[in-house]
Amino acid sequence: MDNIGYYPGCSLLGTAKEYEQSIRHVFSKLGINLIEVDDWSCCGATSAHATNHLLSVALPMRNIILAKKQGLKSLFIPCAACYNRFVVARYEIENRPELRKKIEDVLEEKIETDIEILNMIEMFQRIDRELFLSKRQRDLKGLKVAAYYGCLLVRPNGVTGFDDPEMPSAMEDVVRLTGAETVDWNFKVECCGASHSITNMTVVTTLSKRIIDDAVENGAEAIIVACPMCHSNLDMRQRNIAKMDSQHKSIPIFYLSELVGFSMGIDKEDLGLSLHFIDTESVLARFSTAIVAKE
Amino acid sequence: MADIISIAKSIFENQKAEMIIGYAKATKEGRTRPVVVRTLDEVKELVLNSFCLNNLSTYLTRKENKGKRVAIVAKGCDIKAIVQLIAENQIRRENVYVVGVKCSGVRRGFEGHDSTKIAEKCITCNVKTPHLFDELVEMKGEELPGTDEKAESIVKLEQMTANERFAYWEEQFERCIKCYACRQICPLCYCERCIADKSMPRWIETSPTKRGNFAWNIVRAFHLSGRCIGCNECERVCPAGIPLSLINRKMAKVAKSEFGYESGMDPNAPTLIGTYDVKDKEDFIR
Amino acid sequence: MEEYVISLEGIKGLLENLTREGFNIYAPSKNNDRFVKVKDIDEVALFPDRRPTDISAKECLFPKCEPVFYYKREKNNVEIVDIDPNGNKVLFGLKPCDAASFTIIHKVFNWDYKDKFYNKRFDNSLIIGLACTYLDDYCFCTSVGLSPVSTVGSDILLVRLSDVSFGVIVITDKGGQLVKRYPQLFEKGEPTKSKQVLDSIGGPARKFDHKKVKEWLDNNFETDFFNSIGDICVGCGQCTFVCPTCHCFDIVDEDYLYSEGRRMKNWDGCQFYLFTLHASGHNPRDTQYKRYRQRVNHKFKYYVDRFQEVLCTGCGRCSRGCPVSIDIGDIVSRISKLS
Amino acid sequence: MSDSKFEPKIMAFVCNWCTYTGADLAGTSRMKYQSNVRMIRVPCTGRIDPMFIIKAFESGADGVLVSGCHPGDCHYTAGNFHARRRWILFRQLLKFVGIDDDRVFFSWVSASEGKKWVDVINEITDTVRTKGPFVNYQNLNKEFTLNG
Amino acid sequence: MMRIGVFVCHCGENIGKTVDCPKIAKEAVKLPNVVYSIDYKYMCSDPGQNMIKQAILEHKLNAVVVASCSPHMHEKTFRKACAAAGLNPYMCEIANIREHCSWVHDNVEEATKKALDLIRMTVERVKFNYPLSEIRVPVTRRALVIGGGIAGIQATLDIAGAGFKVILVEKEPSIGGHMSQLSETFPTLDCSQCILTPRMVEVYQHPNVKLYTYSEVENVEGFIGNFKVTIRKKARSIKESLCTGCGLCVQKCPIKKAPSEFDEGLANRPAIYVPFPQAVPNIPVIDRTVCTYFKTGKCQLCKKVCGRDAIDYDQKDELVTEDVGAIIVATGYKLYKIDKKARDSLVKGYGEYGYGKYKDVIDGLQFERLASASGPTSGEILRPSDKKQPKKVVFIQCVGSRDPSKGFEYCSKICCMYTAKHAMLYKHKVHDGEAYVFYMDIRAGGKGYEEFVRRAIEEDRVKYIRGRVSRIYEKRGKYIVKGEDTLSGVPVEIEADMVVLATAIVAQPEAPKLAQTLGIPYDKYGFYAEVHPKLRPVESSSGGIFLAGACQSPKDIPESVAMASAAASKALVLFGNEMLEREPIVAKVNENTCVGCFYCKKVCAYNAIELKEIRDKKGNLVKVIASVNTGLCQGCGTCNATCPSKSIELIGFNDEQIYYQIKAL
Repeated sequence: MDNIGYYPGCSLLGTAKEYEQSIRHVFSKLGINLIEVDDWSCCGATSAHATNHLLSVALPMRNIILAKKQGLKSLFIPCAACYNRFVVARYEIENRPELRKKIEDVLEEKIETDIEILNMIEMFQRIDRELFLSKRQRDLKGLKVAAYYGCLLVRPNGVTGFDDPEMPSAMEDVVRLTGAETVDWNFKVECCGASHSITNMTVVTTLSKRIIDDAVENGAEAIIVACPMCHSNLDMRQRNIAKMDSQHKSIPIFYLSELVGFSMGIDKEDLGLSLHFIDTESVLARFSTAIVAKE
Repeated sequence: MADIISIAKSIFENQKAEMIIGYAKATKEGRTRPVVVRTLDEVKELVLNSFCLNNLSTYLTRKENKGKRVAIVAKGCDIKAIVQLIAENQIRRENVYVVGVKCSGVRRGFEGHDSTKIAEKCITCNVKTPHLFDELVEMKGEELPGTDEKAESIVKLEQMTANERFAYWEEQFERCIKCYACRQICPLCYCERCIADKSMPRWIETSPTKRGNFAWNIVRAFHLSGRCIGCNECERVCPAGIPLSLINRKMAKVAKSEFGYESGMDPNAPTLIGTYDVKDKEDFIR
Repeated sequence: MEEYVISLEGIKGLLENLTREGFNIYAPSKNNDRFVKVKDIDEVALFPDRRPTDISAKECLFPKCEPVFYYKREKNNVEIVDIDPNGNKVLFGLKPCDAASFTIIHKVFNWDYKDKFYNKRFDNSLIIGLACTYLDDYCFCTSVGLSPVSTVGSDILLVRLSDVSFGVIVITDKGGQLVKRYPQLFEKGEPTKSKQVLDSIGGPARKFDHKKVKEWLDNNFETDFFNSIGDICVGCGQCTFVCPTCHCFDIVDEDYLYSEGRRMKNWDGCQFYLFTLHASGHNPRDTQYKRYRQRVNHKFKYYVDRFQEVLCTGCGRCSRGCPVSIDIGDIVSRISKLS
Repeated sequence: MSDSKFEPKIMAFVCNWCTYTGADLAGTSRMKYQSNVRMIRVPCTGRIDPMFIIKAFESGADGVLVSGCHPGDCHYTAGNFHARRRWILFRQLLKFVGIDDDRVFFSWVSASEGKKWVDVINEITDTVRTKGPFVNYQNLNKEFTLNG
Repeated sequence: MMRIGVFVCHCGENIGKTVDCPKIAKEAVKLPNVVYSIDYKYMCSDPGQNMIKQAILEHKLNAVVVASCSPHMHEKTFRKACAAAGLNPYMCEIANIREHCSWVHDNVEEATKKALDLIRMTVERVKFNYPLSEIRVPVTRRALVIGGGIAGIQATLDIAGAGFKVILVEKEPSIGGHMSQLSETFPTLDCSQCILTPRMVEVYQHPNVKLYTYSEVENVEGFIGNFKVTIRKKARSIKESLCTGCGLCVQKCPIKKAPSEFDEGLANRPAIYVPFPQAVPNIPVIDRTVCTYFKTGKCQLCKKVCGRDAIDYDQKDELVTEDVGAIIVATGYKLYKIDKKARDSLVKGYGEYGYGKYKDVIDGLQFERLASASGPTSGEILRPSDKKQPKKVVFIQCVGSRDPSKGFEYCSKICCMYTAKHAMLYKHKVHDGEAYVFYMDIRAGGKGYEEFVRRAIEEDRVKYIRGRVSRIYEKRGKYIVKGEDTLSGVPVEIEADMVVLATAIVAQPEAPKLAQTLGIPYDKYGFYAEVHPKLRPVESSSGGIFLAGACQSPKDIPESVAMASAAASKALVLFGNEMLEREPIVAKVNENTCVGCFYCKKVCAYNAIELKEIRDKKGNLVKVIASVNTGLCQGCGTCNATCPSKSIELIGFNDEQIYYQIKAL
């Protein structure tokens, strides 16, 4: 069994519980052992990066040091915000010797950054296609979805180095393995409003509505995300959008791992699909029985 | 996987090569010797075990073997040398039939070396399953103990002052008797006339004096920089016990850290010397 | 031959006294690689059961390189400065196979030309042998007329009786005088005791008749016997450099500075391509099997023809250290069976 | 020789097109620098063999300078790029055997940088003078020499 | 036995003031092999030179060291003087005691010591000099021009006009290049074809020009003055000598729907076609990938209608060789196709602009065809999708250019100007239309260029928005262009009818392949590298190969033409003599010791290392070793330093010379 380090981050224990649940189930099915970083702490993505630069770099470094001590060679970070914080902090450490010294002094440890940091999509990219397909029990053929990346996975592109910052396509490749179709749409990386969800909800509802509308307009029945922040804005705030616009057509928002898990025949409860604000059954019901016989 | 003898037989039966360079039992237990097998009858001599230390690729560049179809038994580390030889136009891929050895590590050496321990090069080996071959054979061997003390020695040397380092190497090189065994055994020292043997002008003094030895050992290391594949044969054969692997490995380390380069991995990859990047680091240049 | 007994302490005392007399003591180094000048007499250890040193003791009298003379150039003048290899040496703890080597190469250094460097060093040296109890698959001293207890070449030979006591067999006048100079260190010994020890040592397992080797070599110069050796020998020549009897050297002039230079005498060996390379580019021994054939012939035929000595003491160094496991003992014993 | 009187011997290997010409410019501009340097002109830094540096030390140099065209300026397109790669390796090798950056120096001096040439020479002459004679290497030379 | 003379020059006071010249002359004669030495006030003067000549004869000198100024000053002078006295000029070496000694040091003692050291080092060096003679190579006085765009045409006409033969090779069926596709040209708005066509015809009719169209350079051997070029004449399927260009076959061809290359896919052409009406030569070509006959074996309509029986379906590619002395590379550029995002491509692409997805998102050359009177719309600006007149057009500059994160780092140089031109042409043709231009900076450096852009903004009311576009998507028949106006700091969205992208100028995709054939360097983008960016901008590092036009970097027409004329004049300089003469400072291989590792070949910037087979008397191959092409070798000596066994040495700066120079330190 492959061992891969795992840093859940705070969201996955709270608002994104279903993300965490689905990840655990999917990867155990794929034979990958997720080893949680012992004593992990905040990554600094919430407010540290805006209020205290030193802290925002020291926090991820602390976690990287812990992971290295555990002998981990790769670290899977499902939360896009955490992922972004880790890669940005690592970039800074690798490119600013004086900062590295400062952080090393703060942490009283030597920093080694030779650890591979993987986001949700990169994790799936590692999976052998044949293995993936062999675990698939439901063919989601006919399901039209829009893959939504948000901002944190692909930007700043010079730092994350992941996919095309304006027109990414990696998530689509994963989604298609489930049998679902991906729609060609325009708002893959547009802003969802992010943490304004709390401070200025109108911003979020306006921006998120545009995203959902464009997906619907291009024929999507659901949106796939790989970020707890995106999910909460698109899923939770749809009710508010509906209040704003009576014509609004709600569509469910899935985590990538949920969709993959569903195609692998994992129980909907196990995937946490009942925890969504927008009903998921409307699009999933038609596949519930369509379990592909395993050879 | 077939054993080495049946592989050898099929090489001759299917006329894949005119000769096989392999290992045979030496006169003493716990030791092997290189052997060149040319007929089906001789095939039975071949053995394969953890005493197969020699890097046989050094025989590929012999004048008398040039242009012939030669089969060779080669461990991953030895294959790195073959790769490098191909990259340097010394042999042609189609002329060498590589019987790659899936290897679990060989011993540190014969007489005068601790043969109960695993060779240091095996500890950091990244080609236990060969990366270029025509056919694979498995070497069955037991787990051997051993640690990579040289890696620590390199770090220790790096941390010394320049004077201390100079003194260290002065003492090491002083022992050199200029037998050039290091060069003779080296698969990549294939020059017909080594610079050490060039007399007009005589860049490297013939005498095994301190200064002649210093010059020779620096030049040897430099000419192998970015080429040495770390088979460590030079150190094994040095009758004066000079720790040549320290200097070879240091240069490999530099190649890796400065250029991300590792020799002997891909015959089609550009060589380290002979190419350049406009972005090569130049912080030391005024 | 007179016999004495000396204690371990006594040996150290002897070496201390000799140092005071102005002798430099050369003994096997700590890691047994070669003979080195002893800095601290307490560190001298006597291990009759240790393997021969990696490099033989010949370098004490015939160093890997030595200047023959210095010269200074100025315009059209050359000034020569001669060198006198002075200094007294004690070669201590030589195995009989090392000690015997000097008797053998002494002949070539005193043949048509008397090598002043070798002779001066030899004359100024005292050779203290140590009967050997080490045996391995490569040793074959008894096949070349020697033995682990051979007295050939030593001035005195030590025989280990116990951890703290050694028998002393006096062989030469030099050795006799040594005992006379320090009588307090030597007790009159019981020959029987040393003899018992000597008898118990035995000899190496490998045995062949070197006369048969010569007989075959006399008649078989053109032969394919050496072909398979030529296949694998890499011509590193370390067999010649570690050998106690190989004595070839090369003379070269080196301008080490703009106006100063030296004529150097350096070890050379028949296994090198360059050894016989002519200025014309022709090389009579152009392939490795020819060079290996030369080595065997020189040791077991040519030297015997000229000096009635086998140019080999059976120490086994060349085979032990050969990077490609060529075993000369095996080769010559196979030859001995051919005739 | 007492330390105060020690004058280092500096050997410089320079390319014909940039540094040699730059040094010419220093001359025509009548700039002044210390006289310890002895220059050897080669067509290109690509021609500078590591053997030159070793031979310079064997010949008693206390410091060696290697200098050529700035990257991209090479008269022969890429000679200095090849040279630079060689130096990166060779410098690390020298360091590893105990010959540090205060004995071997590298610089880019273009044909217009007469001033830079002067600065480089003064700087390295001072560095080597402070460092003292290259006793380590000269001791290697002493073995088997007339006055050794 | 060397007999060396040392001549010490005072250079008036220049050397004499700080260096004790008489003293060093006295000291020099004490050096080994120095048989004569003298000092004199001005060695370079006639009396000085005569002293040297006389001494050579009187003292039978076979080598000379002159201690004087920099060899860059008078090496040639003194070498000539030696030659006049019968001494091989390469037996004379200079010790620079002026620039490197007397002028830079004050202390007489120190300077004198240093001067003597320099002389000693030079004396040691000259001992290992040996007589050399200039290398002379004959020059074939014919030129090859690769590429029949405006640059190639210009170079061809210049050389042909000077009276030398020129071979022009064009890979397309007609010469003319991109310029023939353009509607009007900035900043004068004159018709591109009107000014180009006469030159195309001139090329065709010039007695000194041999034209190969639909042909490519397959192989190049040799070196400056002596190239042997193999040209592949691709099968046109037409016997050129018979065709009159009547065009009947083109009219009758039943296949009508092959996308026209010339019209950038905006119109169609038949399977047998002439790229455009003014094509030179006016001979059709059969596109075998679409022709019915080649696909099914039936049809042959063209053959039936051809009165001259010029159609030849069995025609094969033909290889011809030509000997030339100089080569001018003018292969031009391509537009970056932003929809094709290859995984291994240098850049990430601009999928978010919808090029290739939306028919009305077009690139600059497509717009040229729309605006061209000879284009598919006869010059009317119509949307490709529905042929309606677009009322709002957005032009986006720097698509792929100046974008290190997604595109190329360099500036494509001509887009600012042609975008202004496009917007202007659009406004001239659609009076009620609105034109928007998104730009990063306006780079209008050139005669009349800035004025031209101002005219677009001020007279033609083109709306310039400083900012980048993040996305283009279709919404209810309109193209929503989302961007930012960075001057006012607000996001902008424009509902456009058509979008024109000024995509980056990129090198021809086959440029690296041709570079390797020619042995010339190119940058990471595939643009050919000039040997010196300032002083030798039209020469490649390989002797005799020159560059012209946009194959070297993005260029507009006047620049391409200027560069072409410059390249032509470089070729003409070469043709000025029948023989080439050059310094004999070249590398030489020791064939006995070379083992053929070819590290020398890897470091050689001039492709001067060739393979040589060494065979024994029976003809068996012994080894393959390096060999120096003295025509190509420029004498940098990098090979010498790289060779581990020193089996290749640079004559004139060989190992012995330098070794003994160092030793005399």
